[in-house]
Amino acid sequence: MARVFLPVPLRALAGGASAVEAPGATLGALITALEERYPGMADALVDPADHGRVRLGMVAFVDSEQADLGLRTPLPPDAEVHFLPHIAGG
Amino acid sequence: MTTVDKPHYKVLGTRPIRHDGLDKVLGRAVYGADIKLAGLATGAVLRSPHAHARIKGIDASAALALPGVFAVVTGADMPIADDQLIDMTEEIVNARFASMRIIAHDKALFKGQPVAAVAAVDQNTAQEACRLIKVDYEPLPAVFTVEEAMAPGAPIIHEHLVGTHVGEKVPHTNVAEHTQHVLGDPDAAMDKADVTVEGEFRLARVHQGYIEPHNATAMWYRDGKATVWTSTQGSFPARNAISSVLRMPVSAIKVVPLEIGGGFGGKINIYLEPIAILLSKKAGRPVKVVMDRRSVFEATGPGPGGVVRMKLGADKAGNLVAGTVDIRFAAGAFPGSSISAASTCVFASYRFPSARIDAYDVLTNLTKTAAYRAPGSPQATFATESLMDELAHQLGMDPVALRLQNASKEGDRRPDGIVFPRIGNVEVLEAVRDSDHYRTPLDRAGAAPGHKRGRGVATGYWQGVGNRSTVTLAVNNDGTVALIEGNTDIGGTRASIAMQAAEVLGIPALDVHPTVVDTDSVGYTDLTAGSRTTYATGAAAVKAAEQVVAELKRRAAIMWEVEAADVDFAGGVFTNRKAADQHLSFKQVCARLDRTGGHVSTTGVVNLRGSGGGSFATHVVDVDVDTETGKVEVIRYTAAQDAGTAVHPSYVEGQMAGGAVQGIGWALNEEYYLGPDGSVQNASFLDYRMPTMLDAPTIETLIVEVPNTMHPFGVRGIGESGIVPPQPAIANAMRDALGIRFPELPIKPGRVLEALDAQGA
Amino acid sequence: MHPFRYLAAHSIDEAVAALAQSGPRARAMAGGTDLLVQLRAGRYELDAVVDVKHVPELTALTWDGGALTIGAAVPCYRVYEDERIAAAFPGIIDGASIIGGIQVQSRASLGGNLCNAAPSGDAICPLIVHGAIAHVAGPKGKRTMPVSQVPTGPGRNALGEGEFLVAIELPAPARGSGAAYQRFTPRNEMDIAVAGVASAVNLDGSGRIATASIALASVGPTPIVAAEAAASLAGKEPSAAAFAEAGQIAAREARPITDMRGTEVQRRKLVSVLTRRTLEQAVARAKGENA
Amino acid sequence: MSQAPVEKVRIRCTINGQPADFLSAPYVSMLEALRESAELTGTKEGCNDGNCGACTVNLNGRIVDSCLVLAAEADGATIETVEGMAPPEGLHPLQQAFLEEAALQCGICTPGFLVAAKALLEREPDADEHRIRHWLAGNLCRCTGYVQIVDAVQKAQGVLRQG
Repeated sequence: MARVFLPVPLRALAGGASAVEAPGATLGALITALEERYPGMADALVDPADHGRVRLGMVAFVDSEQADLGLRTPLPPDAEVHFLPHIAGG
Repeated sequence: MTTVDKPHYKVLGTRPIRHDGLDKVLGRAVYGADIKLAGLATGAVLRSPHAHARIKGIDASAALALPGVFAVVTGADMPIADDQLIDMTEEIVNARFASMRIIAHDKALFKGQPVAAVAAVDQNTAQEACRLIKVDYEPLPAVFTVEEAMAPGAPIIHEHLVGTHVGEKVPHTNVAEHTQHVLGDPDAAMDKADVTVEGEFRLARVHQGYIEPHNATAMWYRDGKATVWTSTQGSFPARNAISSVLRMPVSAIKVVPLEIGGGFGGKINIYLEPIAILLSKKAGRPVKVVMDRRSVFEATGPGPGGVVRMKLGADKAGNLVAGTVDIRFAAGAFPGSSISAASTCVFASYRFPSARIDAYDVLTNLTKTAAYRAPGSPQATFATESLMDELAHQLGMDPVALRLQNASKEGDRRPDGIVFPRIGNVEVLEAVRDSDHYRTPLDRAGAAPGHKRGRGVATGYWQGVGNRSTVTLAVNNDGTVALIEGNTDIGGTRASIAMQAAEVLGIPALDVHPTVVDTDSVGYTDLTAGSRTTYATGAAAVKAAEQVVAELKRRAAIMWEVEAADVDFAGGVFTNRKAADQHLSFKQVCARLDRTGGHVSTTGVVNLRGSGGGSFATHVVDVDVDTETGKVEVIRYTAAQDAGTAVHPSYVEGQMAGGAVQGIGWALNEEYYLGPDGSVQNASFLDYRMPTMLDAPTIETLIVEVPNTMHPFGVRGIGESGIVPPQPAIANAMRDALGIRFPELPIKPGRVLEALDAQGA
Repeated sequence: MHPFRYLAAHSIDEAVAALAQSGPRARAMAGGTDLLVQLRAGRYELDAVVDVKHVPELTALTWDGGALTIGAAVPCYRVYEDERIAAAFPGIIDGASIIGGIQVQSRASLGGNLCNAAPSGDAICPLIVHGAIAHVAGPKGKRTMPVSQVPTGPGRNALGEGEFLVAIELPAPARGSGAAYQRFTPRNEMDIAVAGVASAVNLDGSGRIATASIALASVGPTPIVAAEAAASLAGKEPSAAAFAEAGQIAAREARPITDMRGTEVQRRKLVSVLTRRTLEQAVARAKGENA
Repeated sequence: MSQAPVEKVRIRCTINGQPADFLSAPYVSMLEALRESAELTGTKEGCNDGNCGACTVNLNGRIVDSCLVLAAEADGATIETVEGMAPPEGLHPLQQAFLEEAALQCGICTPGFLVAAKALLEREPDADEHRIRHWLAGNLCRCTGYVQIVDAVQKAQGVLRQG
C-alpha cells in the first residue's frame, strides 16, 4: 500500500484526512484506486485532455523524488506519494 | 572549505580559465544587441501611459506614412491565445495571459505595457513613428497593492478570471490563487508553546537589475518559419512560449541564444520575441528590437513585493513546535508570483512538527512579476529569519545555536511533505559558527561618535530543480572533445559543464570545447535557472562522457586486438588487462579513430527528478549605522553555502558574493517607488539604487561541500540560495545595533531615521 | 528623439549667432551629461545644439590675483585635479568631485550643473556660498548675475532666449575663510543628493565667525540660501552649540518635499546634521587645518 | 516634424589607433556610432543615461560614458575601446587578470570595467583598494559582487608594476 499525502484542497474528498493509503503498482493504478475510494480524486489530479497526465502545474513525488514517467512511474511497496504545485526558479 | 567524504578529483575543484573568457575580455562576444544581419531594420515599442485603460482605437496611419517606416503591429496582429498551459520548465504559463501581456488588446493592464510596435530604417525613426501612433484610451480605476486589490469592491483586473482558493473556484476576484499546506495541528501546538514571536513583514517589488536590456532580433521566412536571436535564459522554453502565442509549431521556430548579459530569472519569460517576429513578417526583412532601461523596469518581470504575516512557537528549550504564515504577493497584471516556491522554502530550514502555510497570488495593475533568484524565498524567509532572531533574543540563546538546534537534516519532513535527502544545512551553520568572523567579537567601541554597530545572522534555502538537459560530445582525432549544449552561459557554465566531461574523460578542462547552440542543433534543454545548469546539464555531460569512454575502450580493444572487457580506463589512460605494460592515452586512442571504426560522437540526455535536496546558505554580517543620517554601512560580511562538490570554486565564490551583494542592495535601498498612478518613479539605474563598487563590502566566502546523492559527482546547484540570507541578516544586525526591529524592506536611511525618532520619542 | 542639428561654435560671437539663428529650439551644450539624457527622455525637443566646448573663454581657468574665473564648459575633473583651486576653494572641489562618476566628471561642468538648475545640483550651493558671479552672453550682449539667481525653479534658469553661460567668477577668498559642501546619498557614489549643504565662514582675527554663508540643496524647488541660519553665527565663537543651532534654523528654512529620493522629515533632519558638519569642516579649513 | 531631415555629418577620428571616417546623424550618440557605424560592438549599452558605465570608452585620454557623447563631437578625436586594449600578441594584463580571477560572470559590464580600470592604472599605478573602488563606482556589475573585479585589478597592478 502506498501512503498518499493529500494537498489541502483534496482533503475534503477524503473526509478531511491529510494522508490516505491506497494500493497500486504504478502512479496511474494508484490514482485509479484513489478514485474508487474517493470519487473526484482522479479529476483533480489528472488532465483527461492531456493524455491522462498529471495536471500541468502539479508534480507527483514518489519517495520525495519527482515522478518522471508520469502515470507509469512504478511505485515501490510502501511508497510515499505527494502531489505538489510546480516551482518556479530564477 | 568544509568537505565531507570527497573523492579525489583531477579537474573538479580546479580553477581553469573559462572557455568563453577570451571573447568576453576582447569585446568580441556577441550579445543579443550585437547581432548584425543584412537589411536589418530596427524596432521600437509604443507603451501604455496608463496602468489600466480600455483601448478604444489605434490609428497608426501617420506612423506608416513617415519615411523610413516599414511596418506597424498592434494587438490585432497577435490575437489572444486560447487557454493553454505552456511548460516553461519550472513555471507554467497560460498562453492566453502570455499573449495578453506581450501586447495589449482591448485593455492595457499596466503602465509600460506594449500597445503597438514599429519597424523602421533606424532607431530614431522607429521611436518617432511610435509617437505618431494615436491611441484612444479610456482610463480605468487601478489597484497597485495587495490590500487595494483584495479590498471589497476593488476594480477587477480580469473580468473572466476564476480564482482557485484552496481548491474552490471563485469568480470575480483579484486573488488568482490561494494555496495552503498544513502539517499536523499548528493551532493546538502554538497554544502549548512556551514562547511565541510574530510579526507582519512588508516587501517592496525589486528588480533583478541585469545590465543588459532585453532584446530580440527576428527573421520571418516566407515558408512560415522564423528565426529569433535573443538573450534568454532558456531557448527551448522560449520556443515553447513563442509557439503558443503565435500559434506556430515549435519546429517552425529556431531560437538562437546569443550571449546574455545577466538574467537572475528575469530573462525566462518572453517579451520582445513575438513582436520582432510579427514586425519581420510585415516588414519583409529582419528586425531587431532592444528595450530601453526605463521599459526594463516598467515592463519586465521584477520579483514580487507583498505582505508576510508569521508566527513561530517554541518550547523553553528552544525547540520549534509550530509555525504559521500568511504570504500575499502582488503578482502584477497576470497570475504567477512565486508563491509556490515561497511556500516550499519558508520553513524549510528548520524542523517544524506542525505548520500551516497560506499563500495568495494577488493581481495588481503593475507589470507581471517573474522569477528573481530563489524566487519567493527571500521575501518569505525575511519573516522567518527575522522571527528566529527574535526567538533567540527571547530565549537568550545564541542565534546560530538556536538555528543549529532546529536545523533540518536528512530524513526530516518539510511542511509541504517532502522528506529531505542528504543536505548540508547543519554543516553550513557549523562553518559559520566556527568562522573567524563569528568567533571574532564585533568591535562595537570602534564606532565613530553617533554611530552604532551590530551583528546579524540568517539562513536561507533554495531547493533547486533538475529537469531535462542534453549534451552532445564529438571526439576529435587530436584528443580534444567538442561539447554541444543548449544552456546559455550566464556565469561560467560552459566551464563548469565542460569540466565535468573532462573529469570523466581524464583530460584537461581546456581540451573540452563547449559551444552553446540553437534549438535546431541540440536536444531539448531546460532553462539556465533554478540552480540547475551545472547540476543537470553537468549530469548530461557526464552521461555523454561515460558513453565516450565505453566506445573508446572498444577502440583501444581493436588496437590491442583484445575484447573491450579487457580494457580498463582511469585518469585518462587505457590499460590492457591482458598485458599490464600496455597503456594508451586518451590522445593516442583518439588519433586512431579513423582506423578503428570512424569518429565518435555521443549524446547524454537526462531528466533529473529533483535537485537532490537543494542548497543552504548562512550569512553573518556586521553593520555600522550613522544614527544621525540613517546610513548603514556593511563593514564585514561572511557567506557560507553548501555547494555539494564545488566544480569551479572561483565561480562558486562568485555566485556567493554576487548573491550577497544583490541581497545587500535589496536590504538597504532597492525598491519600486510607485507614483499614485502606478508609474515606477525610479525607473533608472540612477534612482533604483543598486550597490556600486564603493557600497559593496568584501564578501568572505566559505564553501561547504556535502555531496549531492543525486549527482554523479555530488554537485549541487548554487546560484540562488545566496540571495536569501542577506536581507534578514542585515535586519538582525540592525536589531543588534539599535534595538529596533525593521519589518519592512528596504531598510533605507529615511526609514532608519524615522525608527530612531520613534524610539527616542 | 526629435532630430537636431549639431553646431560647434569656436567663439562667443559664433555661439551667439548659432543660438540666434536656431531660435528658441536651440541650446548651448557643454558636457551634455544632462542635456542628452533629457532629450532622450523626451522632456523637451530641440532643433539644434550648439557645442560650446571649443570656445576659449568657456574652457579656460583664469586667475586674477586670488580670484578665479572658471569657463562654463570646464569639466569637473579639471577643477578638482587643480591643486591651486583645491587650496583656495575647497567647497567647490567638494561639489565638483561628486557629480556622477569618473566618466561623467570627464564631461560635466560646473556651468552645466548650474544651468541645469536641478535643486540637487552639487556644484550650485558651493558656488553660492563662495559668492560666485555668473557671466552670461547673448544677443543683447554680456551681463552678470549672482549665481544664486541663476536657478529659478526645477530645471529652469534665468537665462533669456539665445543666452548662455560663459563663465563663473569666484572672488578671491578672504584670509581666514573656509568652506565645505556635503550631501547625503544612500549610495556612496553615483547618486543624487537627498539633501546637501554648503557652508562658508570668515573668521576674524580673534577666531570668531565674522560672517557665514549657508546654502541648501535638494530641499526646495531651487537651492535655498539659509540666510537666518548664517546670520545666527555672526560674531559667535565657533562651537558645537552654535553649529547645532544654525543647523536647526537651516532645517526650518528648508522647504523639502517627499519623493522617491527621501521624505520631508528625513530631509529636514539631514539639513540640520549637514549644516553642523559642513560648518565644522569649513571652520577647520579656515584655520588651515586639513579637513 | 515638417522640417527637412537633418543631414548627416562627417566624422574623421582615430579609433583604436586606426583612422576612421564615417557619416553619422548629428543626434546619434558616440555609443550608437561605435556600435552601428564603426561596427565595434564590444562597447555595450546598459542604460543609455550615464548610470552604468557599460559604454565606457577612452576619449582623448579621459574615460567617458559614450552614451553621453554625441558622435558628432568625435570629429578629430582619439578614441579607444575595449577592442583596442590588447597588444597585437596576447592580452593586456587587466584582461588576463579578469580571466584568471573569474572577474566576469555574464560579461556584459566587462568591457566598460576594463577600459575604466586601464585608465586608472595608467594614471595612478599605485591606487589602493579604496581608490580602485572609487574610480570604478561608475561601472555597475550585478553578477560578481565586485570582489573578484577588485582582485583582478590589483593583480594586473602588480604585473604592470613589474613591467
